[in-house]
Amino acid sequence: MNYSLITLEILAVLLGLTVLVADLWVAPATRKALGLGLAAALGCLLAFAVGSLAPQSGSAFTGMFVVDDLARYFKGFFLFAALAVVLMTVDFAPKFGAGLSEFFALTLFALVGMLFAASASDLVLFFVSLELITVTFIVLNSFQRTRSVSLEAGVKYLILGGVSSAFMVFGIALIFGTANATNLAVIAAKQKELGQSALFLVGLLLVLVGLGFKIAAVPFQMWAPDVYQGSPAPATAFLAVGSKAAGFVLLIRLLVGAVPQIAAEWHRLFVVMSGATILYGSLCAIPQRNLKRLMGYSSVANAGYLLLGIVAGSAAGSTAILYYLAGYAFTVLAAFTVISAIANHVESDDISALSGLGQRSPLLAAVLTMALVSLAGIPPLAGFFGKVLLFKSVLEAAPGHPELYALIAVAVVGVVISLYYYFGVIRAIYWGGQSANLSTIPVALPTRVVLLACVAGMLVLGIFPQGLMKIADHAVAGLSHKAAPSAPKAAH
Amino acid sequence: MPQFTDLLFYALAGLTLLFGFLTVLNPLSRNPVTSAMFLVLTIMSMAGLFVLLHAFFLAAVQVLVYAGAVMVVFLFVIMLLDLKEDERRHFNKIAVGLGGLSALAIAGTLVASIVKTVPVATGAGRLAEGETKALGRLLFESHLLPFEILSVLLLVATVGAILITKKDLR
Amino acid sequence: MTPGLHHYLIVSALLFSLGLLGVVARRNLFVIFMGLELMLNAANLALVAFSRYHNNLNGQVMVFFIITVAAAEVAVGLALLVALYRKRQTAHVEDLTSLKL
Amino acid sequence: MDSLNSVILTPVFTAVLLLLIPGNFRVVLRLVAILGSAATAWTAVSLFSRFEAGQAGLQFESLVPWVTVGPLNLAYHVGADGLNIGLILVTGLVGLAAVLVSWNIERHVKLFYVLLLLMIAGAMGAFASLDLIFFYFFNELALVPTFIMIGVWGRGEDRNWAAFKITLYLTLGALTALVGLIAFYVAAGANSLDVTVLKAHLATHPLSASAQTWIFPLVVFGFATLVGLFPFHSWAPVGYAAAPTATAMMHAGILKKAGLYAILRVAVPLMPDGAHRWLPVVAVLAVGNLLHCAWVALRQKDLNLLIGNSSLAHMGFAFLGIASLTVIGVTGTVLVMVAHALLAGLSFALSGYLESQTGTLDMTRMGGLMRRMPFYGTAMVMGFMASCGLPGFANFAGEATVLFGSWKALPWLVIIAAWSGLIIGAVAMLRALRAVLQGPEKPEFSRVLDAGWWRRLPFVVLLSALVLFGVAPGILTSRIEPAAKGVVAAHLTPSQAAESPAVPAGNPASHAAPAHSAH
Amino acid sequence: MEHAAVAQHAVESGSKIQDLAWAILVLPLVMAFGTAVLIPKNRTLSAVFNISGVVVAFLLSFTLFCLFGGQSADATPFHWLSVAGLDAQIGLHLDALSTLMLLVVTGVASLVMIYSTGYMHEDRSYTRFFSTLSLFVFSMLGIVLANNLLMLFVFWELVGVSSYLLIGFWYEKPSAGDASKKAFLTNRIGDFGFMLGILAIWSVAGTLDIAALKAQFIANPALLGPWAGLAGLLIFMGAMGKSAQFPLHVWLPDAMEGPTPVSALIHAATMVAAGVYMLCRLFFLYTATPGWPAALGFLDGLSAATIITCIGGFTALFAAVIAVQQDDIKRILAYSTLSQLGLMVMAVGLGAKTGDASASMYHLVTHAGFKAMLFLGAGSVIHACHHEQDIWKMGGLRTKMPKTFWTFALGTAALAGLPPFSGFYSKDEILAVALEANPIFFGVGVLVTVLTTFYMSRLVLVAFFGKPRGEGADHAHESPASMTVPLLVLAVPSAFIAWLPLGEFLSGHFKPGHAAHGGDILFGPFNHNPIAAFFGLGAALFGFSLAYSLYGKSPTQDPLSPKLGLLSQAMRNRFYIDEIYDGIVVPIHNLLSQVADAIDRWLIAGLAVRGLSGVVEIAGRALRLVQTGSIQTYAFLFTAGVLLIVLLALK
Repeated sequence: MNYSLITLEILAVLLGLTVLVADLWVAPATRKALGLGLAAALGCLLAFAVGSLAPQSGSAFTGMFVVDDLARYFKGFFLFAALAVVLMTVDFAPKFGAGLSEFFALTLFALVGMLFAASASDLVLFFVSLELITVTFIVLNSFQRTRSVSLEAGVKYLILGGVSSAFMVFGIALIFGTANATNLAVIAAKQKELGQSALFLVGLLLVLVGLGFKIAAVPFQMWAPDVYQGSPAPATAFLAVGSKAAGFVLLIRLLVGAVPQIAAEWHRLFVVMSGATILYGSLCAIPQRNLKRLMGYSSVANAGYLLLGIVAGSAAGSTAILYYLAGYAFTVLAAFTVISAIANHVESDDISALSGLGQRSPLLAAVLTMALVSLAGIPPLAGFFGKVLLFKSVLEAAPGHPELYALIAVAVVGVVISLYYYFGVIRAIYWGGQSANLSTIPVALPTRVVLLACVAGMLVLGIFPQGLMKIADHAVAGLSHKAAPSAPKAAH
Repeated sequence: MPQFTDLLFYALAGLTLLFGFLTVLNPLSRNPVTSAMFLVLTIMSMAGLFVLLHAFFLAAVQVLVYAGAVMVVFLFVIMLLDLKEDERRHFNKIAVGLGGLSALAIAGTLVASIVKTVPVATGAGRLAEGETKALGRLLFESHLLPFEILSVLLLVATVGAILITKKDLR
Repeated sequence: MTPGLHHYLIVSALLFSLGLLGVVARRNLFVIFMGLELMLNAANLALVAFSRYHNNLNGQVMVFFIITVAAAEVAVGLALLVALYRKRQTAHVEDLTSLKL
Repeated sequence: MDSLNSVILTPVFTAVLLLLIPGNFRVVLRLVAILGSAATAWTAVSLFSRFEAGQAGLQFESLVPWVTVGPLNLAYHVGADGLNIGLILVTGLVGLAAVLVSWNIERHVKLFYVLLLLMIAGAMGAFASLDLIFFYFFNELALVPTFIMIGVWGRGEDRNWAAFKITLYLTLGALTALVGLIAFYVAAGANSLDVTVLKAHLATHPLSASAQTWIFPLVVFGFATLVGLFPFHSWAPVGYAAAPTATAMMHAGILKKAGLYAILRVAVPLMPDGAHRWLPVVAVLAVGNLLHCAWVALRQKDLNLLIGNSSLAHMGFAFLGIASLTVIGVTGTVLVMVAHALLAGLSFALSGYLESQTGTLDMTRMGGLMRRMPFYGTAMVMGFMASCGLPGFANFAGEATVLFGSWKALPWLVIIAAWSGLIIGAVAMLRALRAVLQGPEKPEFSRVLDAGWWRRLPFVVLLSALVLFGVAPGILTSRIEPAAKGVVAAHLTPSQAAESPAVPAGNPASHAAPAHSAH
Repeated sequence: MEHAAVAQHAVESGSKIQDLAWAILVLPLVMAFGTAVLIPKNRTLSAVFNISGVVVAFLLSFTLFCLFGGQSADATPFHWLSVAGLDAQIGLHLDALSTLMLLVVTGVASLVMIYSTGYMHEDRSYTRFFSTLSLFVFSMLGIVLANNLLMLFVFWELVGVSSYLLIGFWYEKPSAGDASKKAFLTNRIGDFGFMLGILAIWSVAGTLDIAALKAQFIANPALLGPWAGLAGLLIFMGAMGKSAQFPLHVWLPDAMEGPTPVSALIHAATMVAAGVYMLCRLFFLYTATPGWPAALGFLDGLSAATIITCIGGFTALFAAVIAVQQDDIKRILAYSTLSQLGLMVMAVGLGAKTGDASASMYHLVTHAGFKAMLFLGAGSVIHACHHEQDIWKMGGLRTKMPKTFWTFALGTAALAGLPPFSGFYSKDEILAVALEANPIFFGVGVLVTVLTTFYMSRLVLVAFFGKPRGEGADHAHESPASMTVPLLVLAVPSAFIAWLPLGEFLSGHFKPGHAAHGGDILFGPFNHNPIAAFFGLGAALFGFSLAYSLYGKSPTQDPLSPKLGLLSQAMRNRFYIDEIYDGIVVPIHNLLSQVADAIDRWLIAGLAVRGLSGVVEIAGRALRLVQTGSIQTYAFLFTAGVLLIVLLALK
């Protein structure tokens, strides 16, 4: 067995442990430096993950853990997200008081969960890595334990996350019982006969419930706005980017990689889910005044757009998901970096707190504006091309499926509605209301770095999509190879 | 002709469900301590079912870890917090109704699909014996990776529990 | 009737539903939490039964993992509930609605 | 020849340059912006003059592959032909004028010019692009600037609502069109959104009539919303009334034309069956523009609302010309587009100056301003006369050409259009002139100043262009005509096709056409 | 590029003498533009500039007139716009009509401009006046010289706008502003028809070139088929607007709000004659075989020419009746102009039968002279009386301003149609044509002549005779030379132009090779059509005697008004036509625009847009009520969601 495949994960765990241990010797005043060091280390990991030294493709642990282009894509993705979150946290540190290094460590452990999820090719690993993510996020969400909203967010995530885990576990049990295996490759090989088994299908659906919870798709979206609102900004950012992406990588592995035929039969389900998610997120966000909660609803709506790629059920759809997620990551990280940078100066998450931001910090104002514009899917930013790819993948699948045209119409309506609330925020930034306080908001260097990286990412993905498109295309191409029922080796 | 083990199954299954029901919706007591006690009983009777299924090691784990450790912590915390106020609150009838409804529906769905898929008389074929040794091999060979990840999870839980309950900041 | 996989699964499904009932019907967070435990246990039961009747011990390994995860979750969850109780003097879902709409 | 790139990039670079200048160096910012837009305008003029008239086909082409992943093949492909060279020219001119009239912007000077230059770049890019994804890309570039500009520098109580309304409407239209374009991409199967590639591909693999029938309306009504086709027009007047002068100039003048341009570039030539099926509907809706919007204009007390509504009425001519599906009609449409770009720019520049002097645009409160502002008054009379289709200004040439082109196909609409243009438009414009310029001088406007030499520049630029193209529209038509023939090539009957030298008889497109239209 | 092509074309064909026409056309434009841009403040220079421009144009016109006389020639054209089958040139056509008209326009314009140096002396917008006037001359010359329909339309419109600018010259007067607006819009209604007519003709004939069209018509009189009648009428609508034919006549009386020289040049001599000129130019349309589309089948048997005749005759009579009870000196002249234009239009219509519209054109020329003189005279009077225009506040001006009086009297005589003054001869031609064609219209002509003489005599008797009735008239004195000289100069042609063989010259244009009446010009009418001549003369004398009997004793009030009673009231109120417009046409348009605005405001922007956005917002507000914040609710919804997707997936 090739243990070198999990080098990255081992390094990440070690890094987390190092941070935990280092905390003992690092004086409270220099913990920020710890964060910077950690960021540097994560940067090295990222370079390692996307560089040529990265583990070659292959599988380990009896086919449970695979490294392929898809996994590498998402590992890079998660590492970047973690890096940005760590840097953002450095600026957010005063809010956490003493627990800063623990926050870093937990972020890293959540990252570890995500890294494993990216490679998970077995339902056991699915479960374990998702639980690692879930439990870590329970802690991260309630990290500001002096604020009762943070605790409330933690409790909500705990209970609802628990319910979803329970459903998922039961689903895994049913799948195990019917397929007599948990390995996706094996399941893929048997999918034709398994498709006849109602129990298997129920089990699969229950697993989807668990993943639907992770990505905050209707009807499992309820937690998202509350938790986004209550959690500390960096945790929310990581939740929005990392956790959602983890959900999607598993969804792709399961639906596109393992059971594409069954997924195709459930076409109607995904159409309804996607449409409902888009509409729910968009509509509920309209009257929203709390910025983080708004981002929560926006995250729901974006889950709906991402589901379009699942609806398409094609390689193009998966490519689109990958591309969209990358753009989404830059965008959401940028937005939350701004939110957390502002949170240090304005004790409010309300949109009105943004008034006068145009004067107080042109940089933050510009970045937040760009992020919102990108979320709204307007060129030249990342969100635009991502949406184009998603729409294209659905329209390619559309002939013969009239409901897909309706779905596209819903998506268009959703984009227009979303424009309304995103631009409502832009309005608050530039001309809404009178701000009593016009003092400048200083932006620390690490935050600047994150902001610039995110802006660069948004622009590059919007203007030069070629590079990432190719990578995403490759990543997905590998997947469809694996889906072919020739691959499975004995799982037990 | 019913064998003893069959009767045992029905008894244990009935107890499990009864205790389970009393855990979540004890009509006589709304006290969480009572619930916790019934949960312990549920777990115990489930351990009995495990034994019937020849999963001896898991039965032991179930009793030791679940009933022993986990539930003790539960009780400890509940008593520590002294949740008297909660007893005064009645069941929310709507919630109970909706809960019952959804539980019934889920049960119906699951049972229906089980009935549809799994034949009542499980045919012959080799039944697994829950040999601890084999289990251990599986755990440390093919499932080493999840096992190790769980260690990270436990670390997270430890750190998290400490962090969250810590009263003041350093 | 000789109990087989069928029966174990039905028990498991019913137990799962009972846990769900607890989650939906009860308002005390501790009891809700216990309901969650019941749901996980139901899955365990199903896994063990499958494991036995399909002669596949992997299911039992999974049960082992689930128990561990449940323990971890309980640790964190109870800690959270303690912190919450300290802050708000309540363990009741009705008092946890400051984040809404 | 890569000057088409430079008209797109010059404003972008200028915007970047502005970002590097500290925000309180206002004069420097203004001068840099003016120089940048002047350079753009100059390049546009030089392109226009170097454009070889009478030639079919593209000039100044340049192509950079953009995305080539799998079958997907998108490229940055720009080029000029008769359809867009005039629009590129007026974008340069109106852009320059818009920068010039913004001299009195006081707040957030830097942001303003950056956004304005982005709008110019977006419009240039949209017109120059031959790959539809880039067309869309550039077209949408102006959306956010529009929103922010209306919000921050706009006027009136309603500007909030107006900003949202214009943004949402435009997005809805653009997205509908985008969906149509993507559907077109999928249905065409050329794996490209490059108009030239699509055209060649469709010549051999024609799109099924049923696909055209549902894709065409998506594209056309989507883009028509950007133009303000009745009944999707109600964003325009309120949006322009609330917008700062430069934004209204760029939007009403230039960006609105992008929708028409796309219809001419994509929908009509590439989906002839769809055009046959749907253009009559467009023509009927154009009546809404011609009559309804013109009537609405009559009722307006606010000068900007008047201009906005009458500019919508003018768009009716453009739609009429397209719906006629004749070479003359399409040429007329392009002429109208060019002329109206100048006119709308001029009109909003005029109203903007007026408001800067009087502090109001309520016409009932004004009067007798001719005496205090002879130059301004003359410019206003000229502009408004151009708006009522006075010969000597480019608008007449365009509108008359449209009428000639559409007469045989749509006589009733021509009658309505003539009535709208000659009568209703004139009533509205003359009422405005009467209210603003004529009548006794009012004491409250005794401090009003006529435009100084510097301020006259934008008016002079736009008016001279209007007059030039009005006196010698041949400059434009000789450039437009070959391209217009290309647009309607699929609609010409064989005898007509034989008449037009731009489409050689052996061209497969002209042979395929009757087979299409037989459906 | 285009210019290069033109230049090359010119080189190829070599410059021709008729290209001088370009100079005539462009000169006033250059002057107008130059004045406005270069010397907007220099009064003297601007006057010199513009006057010299027009005078030079006049001289050049004269040269061309002499050179080309009756033949036709074309100046080098350039392509204005050429797309597919649409080829619109800007080209100049010279023939008897246009060269004669060139003379009239530039001649009258020169004199009016010179006159204006005096009349407008105190005006602060002196230079603007001259440049606008030059602009007008340019536009008018464009109409005269146009060789194709579209160019005709172009200059048609430009004339409209120059007239707008000149009527509204004193824009500070609300009435001037309103009048200018009205004039422009009324003209626009005519132009609307004109444009459609052009389209109809073009779509059938495929060309816009007038000469080519004429050739086609000659070859095939039924060229337009069923469109003939409609096209003719639509084109005539343009003439109705410019030449103020009923019911589009309403603008002309109001146009008197402009400075009097403007009234003289534009609203008496040139612009209003453009309609008649155009009808003459496109005369071949009306001699073509009539035809109507099926929808207008009830008109079968009528020709466009008949309808034109009726409208012209009615206008002539109607305006003459109104003129009888007007008190404003300029309005009397305005209605008189209307009436005379009606006669000319009627003459065109009648001429269609014989294929000769020379009578109309002839009257146009003579009328241009004497009516301009009358207006200038009126201007002189108004100037002298400190801008008093009510004739009942004048009186006794005969002695105070003799030059003005005599020229005015001369003009009146010409207008009334007294021999040997020009009006007599041209009107006689019309009467002769009418007699030949249709006795009813002969009666109309005679009646109009009676009325014309009557109201003109009334005007002269009241304003120039008796004693001054107002302050202005009391202090009146003769106008400066700059004003009287043009009057005197104009007096010559208006009195004696008919002594030139103009009639024959014009018939030659319409009927080449047609033998003229020949012989003695002075007594010609009595020779070749004595009935018409005697009726005309008799009518004039009758009218005069009628007027003298009423106004000879210099009354202080109009003795006719009480006698006519309500009729007088109606006449003074111009038969309430304006009121009808104001009461019907304007409200209808206002109503339509109100409805449209309401639809826009309430239905589209309100119900559709606001409504939709409201619904969406309410939906959002309602939907988010789901987010109660209670974990219990969420758990229940979660479970419901699970059931839902199971149902959806497994049916």
